[in-house]
Amino acid sequence: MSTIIAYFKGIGQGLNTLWTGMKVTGYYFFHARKEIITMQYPDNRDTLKIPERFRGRVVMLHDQNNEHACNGCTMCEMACPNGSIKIITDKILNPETGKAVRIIDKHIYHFSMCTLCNLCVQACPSNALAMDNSYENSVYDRSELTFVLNQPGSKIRDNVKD
Amino acid sequence: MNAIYDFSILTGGIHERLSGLMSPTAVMITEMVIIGTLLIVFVALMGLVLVLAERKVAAFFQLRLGPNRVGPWGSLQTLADFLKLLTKELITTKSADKFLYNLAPFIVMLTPFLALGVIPFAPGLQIMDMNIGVFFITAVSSMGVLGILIGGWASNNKYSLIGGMRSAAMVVSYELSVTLAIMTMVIMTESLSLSEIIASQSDGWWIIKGHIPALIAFLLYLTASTAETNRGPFDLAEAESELTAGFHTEYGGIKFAFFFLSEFVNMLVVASIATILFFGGWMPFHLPFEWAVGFNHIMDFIPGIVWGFGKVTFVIFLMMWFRWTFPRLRIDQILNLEWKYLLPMNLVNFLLMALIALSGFYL
Amino acid sequence: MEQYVFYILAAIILVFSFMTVTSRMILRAAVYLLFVLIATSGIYFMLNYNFLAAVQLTVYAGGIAVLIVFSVLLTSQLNEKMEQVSLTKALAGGLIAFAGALLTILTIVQYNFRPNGLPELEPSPRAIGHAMLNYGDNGYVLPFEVISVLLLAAMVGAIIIAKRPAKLLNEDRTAIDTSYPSDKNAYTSRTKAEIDSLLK
Amino acid sequence: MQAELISKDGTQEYFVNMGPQHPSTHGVLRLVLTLDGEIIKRVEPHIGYVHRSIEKMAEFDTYKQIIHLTDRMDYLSAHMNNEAVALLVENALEIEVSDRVKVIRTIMSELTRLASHQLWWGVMGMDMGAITTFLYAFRDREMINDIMEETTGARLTMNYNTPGGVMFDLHPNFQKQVKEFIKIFKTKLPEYDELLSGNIIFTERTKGIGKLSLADAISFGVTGPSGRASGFACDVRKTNPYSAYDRVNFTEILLVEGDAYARYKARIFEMWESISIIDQLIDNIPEGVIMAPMKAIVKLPKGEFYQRVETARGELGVFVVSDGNKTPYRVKFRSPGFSNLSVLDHISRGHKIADLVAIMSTLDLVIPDIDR
Amino acid sequence: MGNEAIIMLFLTGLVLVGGGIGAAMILGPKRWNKVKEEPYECGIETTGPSWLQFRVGYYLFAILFLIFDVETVFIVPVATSIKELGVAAFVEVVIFFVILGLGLLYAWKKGALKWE
Amino acid sequence: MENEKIQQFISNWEPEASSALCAQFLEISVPAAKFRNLAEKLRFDEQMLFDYLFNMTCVDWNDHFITVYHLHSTKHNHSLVLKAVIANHDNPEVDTICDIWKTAELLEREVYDLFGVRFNNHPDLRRLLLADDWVGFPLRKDYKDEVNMVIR
Repeated sequence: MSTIIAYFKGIGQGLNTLWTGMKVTGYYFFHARKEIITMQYPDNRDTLKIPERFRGRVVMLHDQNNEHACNGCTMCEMACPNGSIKIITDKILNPETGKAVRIIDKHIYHFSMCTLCNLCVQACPSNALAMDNSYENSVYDRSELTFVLNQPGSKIRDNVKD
Repeated sequence: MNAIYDFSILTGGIHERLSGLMSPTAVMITEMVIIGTLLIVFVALMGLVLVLAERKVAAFFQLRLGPNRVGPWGSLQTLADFLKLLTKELITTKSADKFLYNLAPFIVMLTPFLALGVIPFAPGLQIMDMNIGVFFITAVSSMGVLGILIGGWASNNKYSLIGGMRSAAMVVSYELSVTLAIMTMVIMTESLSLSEIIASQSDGWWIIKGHIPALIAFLLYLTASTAETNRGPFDLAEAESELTAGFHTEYGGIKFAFFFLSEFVNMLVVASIATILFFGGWMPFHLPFEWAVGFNHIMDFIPGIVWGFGKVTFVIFLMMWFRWTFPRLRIDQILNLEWKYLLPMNLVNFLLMALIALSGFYL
Repeated sequence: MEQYVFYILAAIILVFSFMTVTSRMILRAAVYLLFVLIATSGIYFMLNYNFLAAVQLTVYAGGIAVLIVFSVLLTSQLNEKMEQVSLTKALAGGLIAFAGALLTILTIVQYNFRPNGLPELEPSPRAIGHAMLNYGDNGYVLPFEVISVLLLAAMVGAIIIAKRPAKLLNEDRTAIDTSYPSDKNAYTSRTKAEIDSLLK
Repeated sequence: MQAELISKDGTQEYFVNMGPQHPSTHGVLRLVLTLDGEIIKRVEPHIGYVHRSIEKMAEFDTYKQIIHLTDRMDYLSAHMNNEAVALLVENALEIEVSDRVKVIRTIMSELTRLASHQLWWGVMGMDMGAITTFLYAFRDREMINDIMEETTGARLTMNYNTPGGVMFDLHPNFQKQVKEFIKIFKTKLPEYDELLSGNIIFTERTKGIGKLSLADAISFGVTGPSGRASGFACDVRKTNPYSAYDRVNFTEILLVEGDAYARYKARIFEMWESISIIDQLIDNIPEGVIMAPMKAIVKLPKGEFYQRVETARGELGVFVVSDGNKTPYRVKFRSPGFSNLSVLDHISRGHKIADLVAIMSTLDLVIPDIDR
Repeated sequence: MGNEAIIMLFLTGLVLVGGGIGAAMILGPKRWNKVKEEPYECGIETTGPSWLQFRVGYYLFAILFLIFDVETVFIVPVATSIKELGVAAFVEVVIFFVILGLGLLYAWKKGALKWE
Repeated sequence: MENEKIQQFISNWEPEASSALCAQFLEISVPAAKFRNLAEKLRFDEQMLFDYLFNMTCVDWNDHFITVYHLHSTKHNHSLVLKAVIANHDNPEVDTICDIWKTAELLEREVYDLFGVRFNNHPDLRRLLLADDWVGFPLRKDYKDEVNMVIR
């Protein structure tokens, strides 16, 4: 007898647990409009909020005079664990002091190798580098992922120390 | 019932018009062509609608929007999917049994077609009114499993074979419960003909008139038919987390589409039977009481086709709700559920129903 | 119209019967047999014996065919084709089949079919049910009950034959340590002290 | 060969590849199953499909640079992996980090653990056939990811810890957001139980499946919630407290059953514990510097160092052999997934294919963690 | 329509599937590739043949199904007429069910319903 | 048990073992030939019961290998580091312990895969992480791979 009672009790309890689960999904079904969790991605670009700290990719900060703060010390190049930064420097003669000064020719950044670890930004002594908030980085060719960070015609800001 | 909603006037008119034009055999063949074309259109349309409905319902259960890019509210999404599947290359693996491999989609698609033939969706909207209606459907649908079994076997793929075996064992087992649950209701209707079953509910649906045993029979039928259509928590034939895609792993393109479509048409069939047996098919909601004449009359003004499809939609929604809530059962649990729970309960419920029918203890 | 349908069905039955016995791939033979069974039910449908046709579909096409496919999986030569039947065997088989067919045809031709004068029964399931549960004249209640005994016997027999003594699979499962007690319904978090005390 | 395939009762054994491209191996894990019918006779894991030789790479990197590699091992507990290396360097150099850093690290770790367990729960449900759980889990996980993104600048591979502290200070919104998340999640977590834990189909499928005894758990080195479900008191947060774990109250989840359901339950319980830990810490984050003074080039003294942390999957150990240079001589990551995987064959023998899926989900394997 | 509709339904089904496959053959591309012909096994070549003798735990269930299938065939006419025939028929059906129920109980107790 | 006592025990069992008390753990070094014997004792002796092998790895010291075993006892709650010194750098061999600690089976395969240290009596010593046809043992210090390895 007790087995028979247990049999029916099992059925009852089982149905109850199933109904409990169905209540949860049922609730969300009828409240789906309010609680939609997915985003309509390409449509919501305007309203999409990216946190300001989001690490999109490395950029070199330029001011309105097209001047940056990189003096080519290669600290970032050394800090990078993947070898995604390569700095080509040049030496020019400072007309005022007559000393040879190192300036950067090209700050090459291989985005395809970058793991966005932020170590280069931290290593930079003159805060020339920063992470921007871009997130749409897909391109058709890998070579398009190699950037030259210093803008053409830009030059080093005056107050940057060596 | 309002006569204006009866489709037999329309079909009878067409029949008379045609009879005036040609010989009886020619009339029959013409009608066959017309009905066949309409049926294909209907199945295709239902497939498109049901697939979209499944995806939308699933999306709302999961707090998503579902398809919403192709057409308004994604209404053309399934059409786009179908066109994509149609234009895909047909691949047969080199070690497959080509004949059986290609035969399986035919078998799988034929069974819901034969079953659809006897279902009245609205007054007069029925292809043939067979005197053994429900039993014909159960008989035909018992063949559907062979399509899965043969398809799983012929692919010569281990996942397919295991999936096919599982599915076959499950479907044949649950067929018993489906048939018995139907027969439980047949005690009350005293007929197997679907139109007569509907007619017997003109004063109230059986789920109300037959109270407790009818309710139990409904639950049993719903469970067993969900299993028989390989859906919901019983979808282990195609259990994707174990067998990648189960019996249709090797099927691609349009052949896969037919497996997919047959699942949905089967769902329509079992939902229609549930509707007819328990909710009176296209019969409006009537109360079996003297004082409810006015109410019954008002209900009559809603067309039968609306009632029919409305109730079918409800049953299909229930099945979708199951599918998107429950985890999947294991094969031995499925067989346990059938042989240790559903079947004995069905047998007892059958006797209970017979007792109630004899004692006149129904409304 | 009906005649043509009959000829088509008969042709299907003949062709697929032949293919069933000549096919050398065992599962294909089973599938051909399935076609034969379905076509047979088609003949019943043609005769308006709807119930019988549905029974044919349910039991044979739905039940027996699945059972055959399952049994096929238990045979060992799934992969290969069956061996070619030797000519003498084929000849002997053909001869016996021919003799049997001859005998049947002769009997049918010679038999004098007469109407039995009984009222025609409506082949509806309800009439069948009436006859089946009837214990008066033309009642079949005894066969109906005996059938249940027959089915019971079949079931018991099948179980005894097919059910091997429950083989424990534990030989495969490396010994599961049962040294610590397990309360299957508890599943509550315990402290380390409790676990230590359980282990003692 | 054919003769060997035939088992005792005459039927033949079946070899089935599960993976590398399989929905329930959660990555590129390949399991070769030997089947008898549907019963599993042997499971042989083939790993290494995402092996990147992180240990070799680490031999050429400075200690600061190693940290970003650990993000990519067990990417679901990236923060804890980072913390392990950071703690190792700090302990080796005997640097005392500020209380603020300790508390931040603890909160972040618990948030990461919650996120990891949420993802596991969703995937577990999906493996068992209840696809809806996946979306519900991601709904909750998204909140944590947003919090992480705001403070650390990344959602998954955060690289937030450095030797001596953390990279950024907390975002001003952090406390408010976390409190809001905790408030919401406390109402959502019971739903997990209603939807899956209590469901009769789920319990039937997991109870008594894949039983792992305590002795085996220790011998196989199964740690984390999987080990604690067998009664193995291996919570590093209790045995070797680090960061701020010695100042919060929480229970080490210990169950005795050791089956798949116990492993499931252990994680659900652990989510409650994580919530409680965050609750205790979030209101009183002490003020302080986020970076202890460090030399520009970190050099470890000569010797061997081992640092363990409790990740979402179990004990992560970092073993460093230093020869005094700025790069380590040898680095070994004792990944929890590796040991947890080794037990798979042992506990799934004699079960069915469907059970293997349940066992694998409850072991919560992350393949890059195993392959490294 | 009468039973000849079955032919129509049958042919309709054939036309739909055959037409679909035929259309796909015309519309679909044909780019032969050796790898396409391989059976899918998670991206690895299959080890051993798939058509092996397979330990079917379902075999006994198929036999049991057949027996109960025959039973349901008998139930069908009974169900349609039991309401009319009254108590005597009910008793007969109960006897029929009890005997079969005994069979199910036997199978249950013998462990035939336990899948192994 | 205190580290000194463990040291005592071990020196009684295995005189060749050298021990050093380091900052974190007690470190025991033993020649590869004597290693298996000591490991068994450490695992099964009632006073020791080192049942939890929480880490196992290998270090290539250019002229010899050292396999490192981190052991812990869940009962007595003490830990030690056991090291097997494999002097033969060309053909390193050491006895397996995968029957004592089951987790070692995969760990030893990993070490074999990456260092080429052979474990005697291991039931299934094959490559684990790398492809079966890989040439060389990548974690050795003298491993060269011009194509895949970029050394900065």
